[in-house]
Amino acid sequence: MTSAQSDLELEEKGEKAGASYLKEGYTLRSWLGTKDHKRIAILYAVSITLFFFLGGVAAALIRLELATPQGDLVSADTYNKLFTAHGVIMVWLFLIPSIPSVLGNFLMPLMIGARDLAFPRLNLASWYLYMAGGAIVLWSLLAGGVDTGWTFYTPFSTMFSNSHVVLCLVGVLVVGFSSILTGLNFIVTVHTMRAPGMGWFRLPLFVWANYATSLILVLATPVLAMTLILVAIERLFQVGIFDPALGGDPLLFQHLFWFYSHPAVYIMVLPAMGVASEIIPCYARRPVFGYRFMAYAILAIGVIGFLVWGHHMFVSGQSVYAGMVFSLLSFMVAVPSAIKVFNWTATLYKGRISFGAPMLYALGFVGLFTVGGLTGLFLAALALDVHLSDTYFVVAHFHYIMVGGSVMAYLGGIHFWWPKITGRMYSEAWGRVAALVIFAGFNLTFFPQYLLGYAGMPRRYHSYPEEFQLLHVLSSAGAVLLAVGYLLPLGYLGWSLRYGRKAPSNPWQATGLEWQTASPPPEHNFAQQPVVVREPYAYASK
Amino acid sequence: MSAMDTVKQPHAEQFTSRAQQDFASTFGMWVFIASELLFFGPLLFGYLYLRTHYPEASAAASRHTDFLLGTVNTAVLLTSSFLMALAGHAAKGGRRSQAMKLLLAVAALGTAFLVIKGFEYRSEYQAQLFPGVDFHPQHGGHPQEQAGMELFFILYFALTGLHALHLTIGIVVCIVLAFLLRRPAPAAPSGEAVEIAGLYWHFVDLVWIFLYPLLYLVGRAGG
Amino acid sequence: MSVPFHLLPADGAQSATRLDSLALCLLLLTGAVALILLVMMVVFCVRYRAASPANRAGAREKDLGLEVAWTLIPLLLFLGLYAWGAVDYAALYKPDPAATPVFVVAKQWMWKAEHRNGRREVGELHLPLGRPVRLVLTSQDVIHSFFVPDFRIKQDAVPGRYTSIGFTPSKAGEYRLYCAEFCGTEHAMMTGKIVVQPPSEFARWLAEGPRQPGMAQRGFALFRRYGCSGCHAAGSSVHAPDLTNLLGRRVHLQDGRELVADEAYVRDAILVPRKDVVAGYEAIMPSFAGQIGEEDLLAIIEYIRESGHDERAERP
Amino acid sequence: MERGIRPLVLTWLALLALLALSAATAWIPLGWINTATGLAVAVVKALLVAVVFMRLRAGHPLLRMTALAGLATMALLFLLSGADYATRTEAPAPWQQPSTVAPRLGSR
Ligand code: HEA
Ligand code: HEA
Ligand code: HEC
Ligand code: CUA
Ligand SMILES: [Cu+2]
Repeated sequence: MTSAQSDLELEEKGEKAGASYLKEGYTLRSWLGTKDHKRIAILYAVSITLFFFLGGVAAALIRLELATPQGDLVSADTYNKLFTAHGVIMVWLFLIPSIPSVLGNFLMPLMIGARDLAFPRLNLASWYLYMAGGAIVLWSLLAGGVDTGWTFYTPFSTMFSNSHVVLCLVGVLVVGFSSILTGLNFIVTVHTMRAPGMGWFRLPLFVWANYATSLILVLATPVLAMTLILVAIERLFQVGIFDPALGGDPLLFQHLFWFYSHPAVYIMVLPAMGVASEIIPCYARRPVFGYRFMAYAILAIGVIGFLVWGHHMFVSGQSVYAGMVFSLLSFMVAVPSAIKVFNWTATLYKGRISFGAPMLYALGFVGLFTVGGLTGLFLAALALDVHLSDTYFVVAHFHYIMVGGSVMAYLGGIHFWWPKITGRMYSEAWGRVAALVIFAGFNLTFFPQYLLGYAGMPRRYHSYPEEFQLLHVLSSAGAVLLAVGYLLPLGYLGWSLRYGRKAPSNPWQATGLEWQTASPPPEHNFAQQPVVVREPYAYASK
Repeated sequence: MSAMDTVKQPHAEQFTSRAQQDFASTFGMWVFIASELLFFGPLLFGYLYLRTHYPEASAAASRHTDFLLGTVNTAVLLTSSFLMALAGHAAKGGRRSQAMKLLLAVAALGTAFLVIKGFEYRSEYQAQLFPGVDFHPQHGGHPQEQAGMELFFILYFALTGLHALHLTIGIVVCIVLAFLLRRPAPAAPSGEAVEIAGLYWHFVDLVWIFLYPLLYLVGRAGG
Repeated sequence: MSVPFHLLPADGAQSATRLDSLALCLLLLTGAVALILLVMMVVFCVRYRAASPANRAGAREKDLGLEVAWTLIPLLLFLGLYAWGAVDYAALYKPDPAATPVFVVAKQWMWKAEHRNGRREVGELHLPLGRPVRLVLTSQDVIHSFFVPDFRIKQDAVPGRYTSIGFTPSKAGEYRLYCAEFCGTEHAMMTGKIVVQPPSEFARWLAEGPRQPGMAQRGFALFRRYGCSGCHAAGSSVHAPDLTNLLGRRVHLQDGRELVADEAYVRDAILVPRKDVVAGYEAIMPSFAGQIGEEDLLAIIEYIRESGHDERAERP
Repeated sequence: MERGIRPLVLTWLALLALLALSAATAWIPLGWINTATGLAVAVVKALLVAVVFMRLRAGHPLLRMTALAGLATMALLFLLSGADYATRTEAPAPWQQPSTVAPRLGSR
């Protein structure tokens, strides 16, 4: 059926299906007690935005301090607390829940044609856990902060730090349980609640990506949780298995921490890849190139991602042989990433490409992820990591992937599904301007950091030798531009909520099931159980 | 997983059938169990570290645990698991009052386990085996061996403590389920619910099955 | 005042040049890949923009051959890069028998170094030009990391154990030393200076300065003080092995293993004597764990080493 | 005895017998084999519980795969971290003197 025609039909069905989920209730209680996955997604969206800007303020202060070589703006202690707060908030309170908990929550049931997630109450519980954890982390920051870095390395964190480590750990732990429950919910939903006809190889790649992410959430997070508990025990009672003075081994902590935290970086990037895989075909009017390879690559990244954590420990005193194994595996995990990049590029070939804001974000994601990923190869090459480890090269590497990659993709996704989520159209012109400002600001902020790192600037430094100043100033200037770029969407998206044009059910002529119901969707998503008869991404470039 | 509406039972609105709901719940519990398993991962790996770095100290420390009570407790837990399996069987067969009694028996055995464990903890505390609080085992060797023994007891208390926490949750679940089973037919939990609670209980049992040789049996034969 | 600015660190060590070539090779390869991708994306975006009349016939949804190719080719390239990195990495950690050991102890927030003749320095490290050096590092409190960008080396100093890394300074001059592992409040201030001097100058520097007994000499005194000589001296009535020339010697252990005695082994022998019992002896040696300070331990090991190098060395 | 219950009872008896076996062998001095037998018996017991009590045999294959996924992930943790420990030449430095470890009271 042609899309225009189906649109009309569906519009009517949507009307019949009942009022939009936004109109289910207007009281605070109807929001805080909701079990509707779409409303819970909104709850997450609001809270993670809050945390993003909090983490951003810390980043702004970091960049401000680093504009001069002397440590003059804040004291060394404060600086250490700033980057710890920045890392902890950005990783656990913003990026890990960002795409899965907001877009994933909203879209997974819609995309597979289900009425909700398998366990709606659990879904709400995970939001509450998330908020509780976030509150505890904030409390630890308000009480005076934590100065261990987001990695909590022992024995510094257990025996030497004088800050509120335990409180912060507990917060992260609670957020971790929230992740586990979300992951569990997604896995069960994808396995048991697909609409008739929705075979595994008809799933949108976004669903695949969140599925693989959920596997990591469920299998890796508990290891972090227990490890953090052990750190807390060691700190509180002065007994434990990480401190050499007690007979333990600090590298044991590093193994356990990275056993979670490396897979966690794929928690942060896989969903972003999923978003890009939805947007690019839609704006290129082409089926995604090599769908099956893309799906397998997602799984491969998820699985191999479990095998490479030791690449964070090349100079830690880990065995040389273990280092070699981990390095080899790190190169292996880059292969499926390569497949993804090539296939996105190939999707553009012979397309009918238009450049809406979501597409600009998605293309930005592909480019910046590639740069970040390729520099990951520098770090994975053993001898080179000896030089680059713990320098700004690493900082640049992960910001390229996490900020240039994942945050770009998150914003792209927010724009792409904005009409579906809110029922309003955002301003396309502003959207494009913001995407370009963010892209420019981002590169200005973080590209100089590669140079800094290769020149030898260590990370987590509050003051630094003068010869690094020029590059640091460039980076700080970029951060200002970046901040402007991030504030823009807040403005025009907010504006559209009230003044935006009403959105049709399928403004982009996209093929996913989520576009076949009204915008915004009714309470249980579909007027009647959808039946899937088409392959995914059935775009024709006419 | 759809269109298997053999039994016309009510189901939650996000599902299309009762069978789908039951399968989703069972599967959900299994995913949870897989996750729980990894929760024990760091402790178990810490244990491997201990055994490889302090082989003698861990044997010496293990000899300080209470073999008899540990063995009795293992038997108690295995039996409780058996009763739990019976309860699931009964509930599936629709024999709700029988299932209820069995659940209460399971809870009772679980409580017995905790009480015995409590006695063990007490005597270990009195024997100065609690890490951090003036740890001072009798027949502890030289300082390094003592440190190894202390590590063993950290893991001992962490592992058994975590296990006890899980067991407590299990006991509460059993009691609640038993109460709910007294309600009339449609409102009462289904047989599947009892089976799912059983999965959790069996998992807690599984953990203990491994803790028993790792904590109680090391170095019994000599040293 | 002109602002000093270098884009690249200096090449202060032999391995630095090799490492730069690896970096350059990676840069060229990844740069080329990134560039090709960028060009393709731009070309596609322009050529197939919605308004363009370009021919779109024959677009494919998949192409197995192509996909296998772009899976396998990166895989092979990656294997090559991996091997290169791994070989150079192993070289940094392979013990070089000719290397001069330098002992470095890190603590919050300073670097202390001790040379074999007992000359100590804080916050600075003097090294001879062109001679292989092996750093033996440890820490007294938390993890630190010894980082000299101009040498392209970095190694964590971990409390409770020794780590080491080897390199050969190739250019005289002064270089910056950083602590690269976050270690607390003054992490950023835990810096120092490496001074590389021609060997003759270095020898002069070693000889002058605060005269302390040489490390081996001090070790000898300690060997007596801790009572080691009571058992290990030639004339002792206790049946204990002779330690002369022990380092580098092949040792047979009671449980059938056989190994070459290195510093790690000697440390073990002193701290955990029961771990490796020498064949033919009883395990009566007490553990000295917690009794011998870490600098003393290094001195004793130095003494044992020296006793082998120089038969004239004072024998207990 | 009802037919459905038979396997449950048998399993229970087998579990108790295995418990007796592992408790008894622990007292025979066999060196590392003690731990190995203890673990082997535990594995058999665990399999019994999982297969019979937890109905893995009758259950959907997906459930078995879930259990395996958990075990496999655990195995990865042990294998790769273990690879480090197995090949590391650890040179222990002297233990820190207790005085160098300042007593801390944990988080305020
Ligand atoms: C989303 C987050 C994310 C992602 C996806 C990645 C992906 C990768 N990372 Fe990164 N990394 C981090 C976040 C991330 N990383 C963070 C946060 C840290 C620091 C933690 C801390 O210490 O605080 C870190 C640190 C880090 C280190 C340790 C550095 C150190 O501290 O010493 C290493 C070392 O190997 C590494 C490697 C890699 C590799 C090989 C990949 C690969 O997965 C990348 C694969 C992708 C590509 C390679 C690009 C596409 C491929 C092609 C276009 C193929 C064509 C190329 C050729 C043929 C050459 N990362
Ligand atoms: C998702 C993760 C994420 C995100 C989004 C970011 C975003 C940013 N990060 Fe972050 N960063 C990390 C994850 C992330 N970071 C992690 C894990 C670390 C390691 C921590 C550790 O070492 O333990 C780190 C460390 C880190 C450092 C290194 C600190 C050090 O080692 O000493 C720096 C330095 O430049 C930095 C900068 C930035 C900047 C400029 C942004 C920008 O993108 C942020 C832009 C946003 C805003 C600026 C907020 C919006 C604007 C306002 C609120 C208005 C006010 C602003 C101004 C007046 C300028 N980050
Ligand atoms: C009570 C006697 C005794 C004392 C005191 C003693 N040792 Fe030993 N030492 C032994 C015996 C016996 C062995 C061989 C058995 C073994 O390896 O444990 C040994 C082995 C060693 C070895 C390994 C030798 C080899 O050939 O491989 C070293 C090194 C060593 N001792 C160093 C020391 C040092 C240093 C001290 C003092 C700090 C010391 N010992 C004090 C009795 C002693
Ligand atoms: Cu020492 Cu950082
Ligand atoms: Cu990693």
